[in-house]
Amino acid sequence: MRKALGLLVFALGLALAQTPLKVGVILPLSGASAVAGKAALNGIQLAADEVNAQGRVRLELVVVDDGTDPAKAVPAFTKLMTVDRVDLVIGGLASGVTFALSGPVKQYGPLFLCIGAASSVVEQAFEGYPLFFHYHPWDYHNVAAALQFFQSLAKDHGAKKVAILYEDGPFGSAGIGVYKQQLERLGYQVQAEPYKAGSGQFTPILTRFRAFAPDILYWIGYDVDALPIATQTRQVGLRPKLIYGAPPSWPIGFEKNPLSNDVAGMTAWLPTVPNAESRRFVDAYRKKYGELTEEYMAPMGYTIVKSLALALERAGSADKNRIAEALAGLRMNTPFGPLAFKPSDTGRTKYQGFGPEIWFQFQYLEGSRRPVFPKDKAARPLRYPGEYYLR
Amino acid sequence: MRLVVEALETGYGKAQVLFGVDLRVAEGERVALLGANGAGKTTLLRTLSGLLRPWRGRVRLGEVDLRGLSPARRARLGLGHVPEGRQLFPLMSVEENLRLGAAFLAPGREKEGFERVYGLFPRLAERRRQLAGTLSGGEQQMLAIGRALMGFPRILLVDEPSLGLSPRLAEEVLLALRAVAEEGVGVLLVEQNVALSLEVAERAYVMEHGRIVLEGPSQALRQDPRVREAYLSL
Amino acid sequence: MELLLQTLLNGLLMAGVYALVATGLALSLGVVGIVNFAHGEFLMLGAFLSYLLFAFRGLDPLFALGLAFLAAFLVGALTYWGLIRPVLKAPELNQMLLTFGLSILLQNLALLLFGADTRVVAPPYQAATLALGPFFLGAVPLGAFLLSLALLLSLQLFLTRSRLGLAVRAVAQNRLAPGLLGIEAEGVYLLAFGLAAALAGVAGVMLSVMLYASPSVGFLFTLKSFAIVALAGLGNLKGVVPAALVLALAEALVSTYLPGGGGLVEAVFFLVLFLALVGRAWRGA
Amino acid sequence: MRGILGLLLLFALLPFLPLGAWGAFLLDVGLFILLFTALALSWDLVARTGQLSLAHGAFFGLGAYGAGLMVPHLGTLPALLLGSLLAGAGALLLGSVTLRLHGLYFAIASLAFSEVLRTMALKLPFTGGPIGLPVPPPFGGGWPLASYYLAFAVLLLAVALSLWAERSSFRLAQAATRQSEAVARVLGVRVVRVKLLSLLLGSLVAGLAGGVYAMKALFLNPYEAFSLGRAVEALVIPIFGGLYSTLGPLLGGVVLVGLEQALRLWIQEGYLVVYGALLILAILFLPRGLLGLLGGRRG
Repeated sequence: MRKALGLLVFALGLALAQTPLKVGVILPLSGASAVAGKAALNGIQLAADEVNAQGRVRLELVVVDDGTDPAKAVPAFTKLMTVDRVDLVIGGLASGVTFALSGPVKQYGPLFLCIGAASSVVEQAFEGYPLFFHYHPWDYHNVAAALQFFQSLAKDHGAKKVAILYEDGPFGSAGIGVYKQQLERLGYQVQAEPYKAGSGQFTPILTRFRAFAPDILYWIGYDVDALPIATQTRQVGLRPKLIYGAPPSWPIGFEKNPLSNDVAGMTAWLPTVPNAESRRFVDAYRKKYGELTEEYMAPMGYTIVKSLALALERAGSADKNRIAEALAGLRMNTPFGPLAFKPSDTGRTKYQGFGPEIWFQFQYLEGSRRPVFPKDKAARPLRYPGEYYLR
Repeated sequence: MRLVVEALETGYGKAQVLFGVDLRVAEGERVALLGANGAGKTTLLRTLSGLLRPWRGRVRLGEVDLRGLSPARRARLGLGHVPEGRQLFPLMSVEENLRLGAAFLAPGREKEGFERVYGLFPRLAERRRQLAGTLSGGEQQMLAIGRALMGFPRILLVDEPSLGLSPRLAEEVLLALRAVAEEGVGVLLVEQNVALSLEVAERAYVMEHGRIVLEGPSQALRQDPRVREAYLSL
Repeated sequence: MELLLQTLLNGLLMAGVYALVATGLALSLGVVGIVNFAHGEFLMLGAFLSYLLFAFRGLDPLFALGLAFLAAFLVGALTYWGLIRPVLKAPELNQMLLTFGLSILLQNLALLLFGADTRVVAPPYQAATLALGPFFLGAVPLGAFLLSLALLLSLQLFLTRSRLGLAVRAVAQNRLAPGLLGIEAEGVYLLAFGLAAALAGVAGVMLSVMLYASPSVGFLFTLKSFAIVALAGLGNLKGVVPAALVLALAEALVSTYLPGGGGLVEAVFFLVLFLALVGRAWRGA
Repeated sequence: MRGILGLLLLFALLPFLPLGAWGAFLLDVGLFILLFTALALSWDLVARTGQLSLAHGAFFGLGAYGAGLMVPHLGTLPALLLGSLLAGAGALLLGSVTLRLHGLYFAIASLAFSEVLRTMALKLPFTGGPIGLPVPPPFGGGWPLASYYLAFAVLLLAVALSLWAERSSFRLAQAATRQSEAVARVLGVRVVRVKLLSLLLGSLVAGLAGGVYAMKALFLNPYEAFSLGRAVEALVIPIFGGLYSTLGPLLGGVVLVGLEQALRLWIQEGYLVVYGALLILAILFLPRGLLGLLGGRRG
């Protein structure tokens, strides 16, 4: 009997390995978020290759481009549901697009593995939807992680004044009110100014900041602003003790630019983090694509597919509810550290993957980014004050 | 070098304007093309300088068949054109306008051109820094002719130079054209002022409804009863 | 007072680059009569050229300046020859759609080749600063301003002194007469369009040092250039520099003196433009 | 006319056609085709007076925000109407101060107008600012085809207005204004009034399209709702299809929006390169747009 049962399970597993599970992937491969979208897709494809090579389960990816535009994303999603008939979707990188997808998702009811969409507005949109798995931390997690750093800056380094430059689009100004309030609660004096991303004109604002003489110049914006801020801070003679930035990605080649030295920032992952899973990912990535990525969306996509494959194996079935169940009980190591789903802090959604713990602070030091905070992740001590002027 | 026109026909859209025009102008010759408004004189000039495509017939300058050549190519071959309404560059100075006339020549010849034009029209020399748009009508006409002369044309087409000028100025301009011809340039003058044209030109053609109806030495045409009746109102 | 002077100085420096980009646009509009939506892509070309030379040959962007001028001129001339010339007599809207299509094509070609990433160069003088008493002047913005000024002056000299330059102006003023004087308008168009592209290409190199290189680097500057050209009077080359000054100073003043002004810069830019255009309407232009 | 009716009938019946697995996808694509075609027609309505509008993105955005803000309080239809009227008010404001401008001057003034409006949407306290504005689906989401038929109704209105303008004496007034304002004045055409009315009608349709868009996209942010891209799309479609007509923008919308979706599905990476090249080829070889292929005449 026992033998027979074992045989049955084996046969079931074999069947699972032979009929591939169709997985829809909807990512921004064009439009404003294309850089992150392509990185995510690379990670997803890499993981699918590995999973299929192991042969325990088989995944077949159906990839569509959401164009970072609701008008393009909605039909593309519908196609995944009705034409490709997938029960399972990985996607939802940009918040606005993910919000627009909340309607069709509720209509068709797939298992939705959400890769990005940090805005808590999205959390409201998916409130009550039972098959929503959100891997990325929410925006309040990001705030919490950054504030932890600022608390240490105040306590250990005596920083008192923060000048905030924030991009006045959805990315930069979403949490600005909360940030300001929280920083003030930590005892900081705060001055915040909006700017237009990509205009490159910080000189007037930075000139004005000179009178405020901030310890920290905190910038919430995009990669396009990194270099202009680094140069113009020097040019107006503003001398902060730390330039700290929080863009979704950093310019290519910025680490080779001496002006990047001592600039700090926050990320969830670096190719250099000392973590076995991450090292394995980096090696495999380099082998498949011939180059390294610094986009954390690549390991994020990788993580999602790996967790899905594991859940599929445990569930022993291609049924989305069974997979969801297995996913909910999953514990696994990822390039970001351990992953386990729990209800979100606000209680609106049931399955939240990562939290503030995956964020860490790095600093550009001697031509590469190195973790400097929190202590358990730090490879180097934080250089404070940094040198942001020409000798 | 001669300008030879043979059996030329053209028009606008479907409306034919010229019906088999034959005409020739030799270097150094002064030829007038006379006719009432709408006879096709300006159309003929526009066809000669390449602004309008001929339907049939030939235009030759010396040995060269001008078919299919752009206005600019024709100008470079030695066919000058002082267009109706002068078409000056009003926001440029007199000197700049003149330099444009020599735009395609070797730089050295520009100076020669200036000497020649300022010799012919001393008034232009006095106003060389002035904007063309601020000149008087007569001066503008002189500038238009001078500008065409800067390119050292062998044959010069002149369209209604006396238009809008006082009789005294008109005469002055036409006499200048005689001086131009004396330097060896063939001048084809289109004019409504028939009496004056016949005085200046050696030979003339009379055009009616797109056809040449009369041609001959000015002397003879002046005596022709048809011309006297229709154009000289005598 | 010090802050005011520093602000005016900042605006002045920015005006130089604006004027350079806008002059190219005004040139293609005034001489060839083409509204070129792909102008920003010529700028992108310069920026990428600078990045590639720096990243793979280690060449200073200063070398890229001349090369970008030539390369952009060539691309501009080719664009004219292959795409613009066939539609010279077509309705204005068709021409606009053509250049718009070209802009999409070039931008996405760059996206395909380089990805959407932001790329930066790192010449040693990138953040160099001159301190004049209480005032700070970035060496690169100052250099870009001076180079823009020099280029615009040489363009001015070319247009007023050389016969070729006269021909360019002549074609812009009168479509008929230049041909009768032996000037091939098409050759002049080619030259003007090429020059317009070349100016944008040089500006692109400057921006690669001051900002970054990416497929979308040209967009914002083209948008502002259109505004400058409109403020100057379409195709009016002489008006470009004052218009660029007005808008750049307005920007600098707003973002220095208005609370939260950094986010209002563009709105003020376009508000000034809007009011100027409305003023023009009521003057009956 | 037959072509117009045929296309409209096709759209009306699309939800009931036996399209198999592709049905739902085509319905979604169809909805955005309807909306952007209506926007294109509303642009063409203004273009017929010779005015090149770059403010249609702004009218679209005004309609979207107006409807999005009102729909929780007033219900679907009144909210759409209010959004449309808001766009109309914007058009009257823009038109009354700038319609004496011509050609590119007007184009840039209208562009400036929409940039200023976008900033307002970012800064005003009740718009949700940069974070964005969630919008509920039409009629509480009870009827899945609601947004499709709302979009269809908007297109129907756009076609009706366009046909009316094409077939009444308004057509002559528009054509005269476009060709020469001076001549139009001599003919007794009240140029400014014709331009203002065209802009107003165009903006009302564009506002409606924006409102329906908001209820389909469920979320608005100023960058998307007031995007220049939307304004450009509104003008690309008519030029591609054939200007100053009803059938031209209709054809252009179906082909161009459909083509873009198809290219994105099949080519994926770099599909916009092909899209750009197609636009260029169309201008070089089809100077009168798709209508030129059909041998249609242009007004």
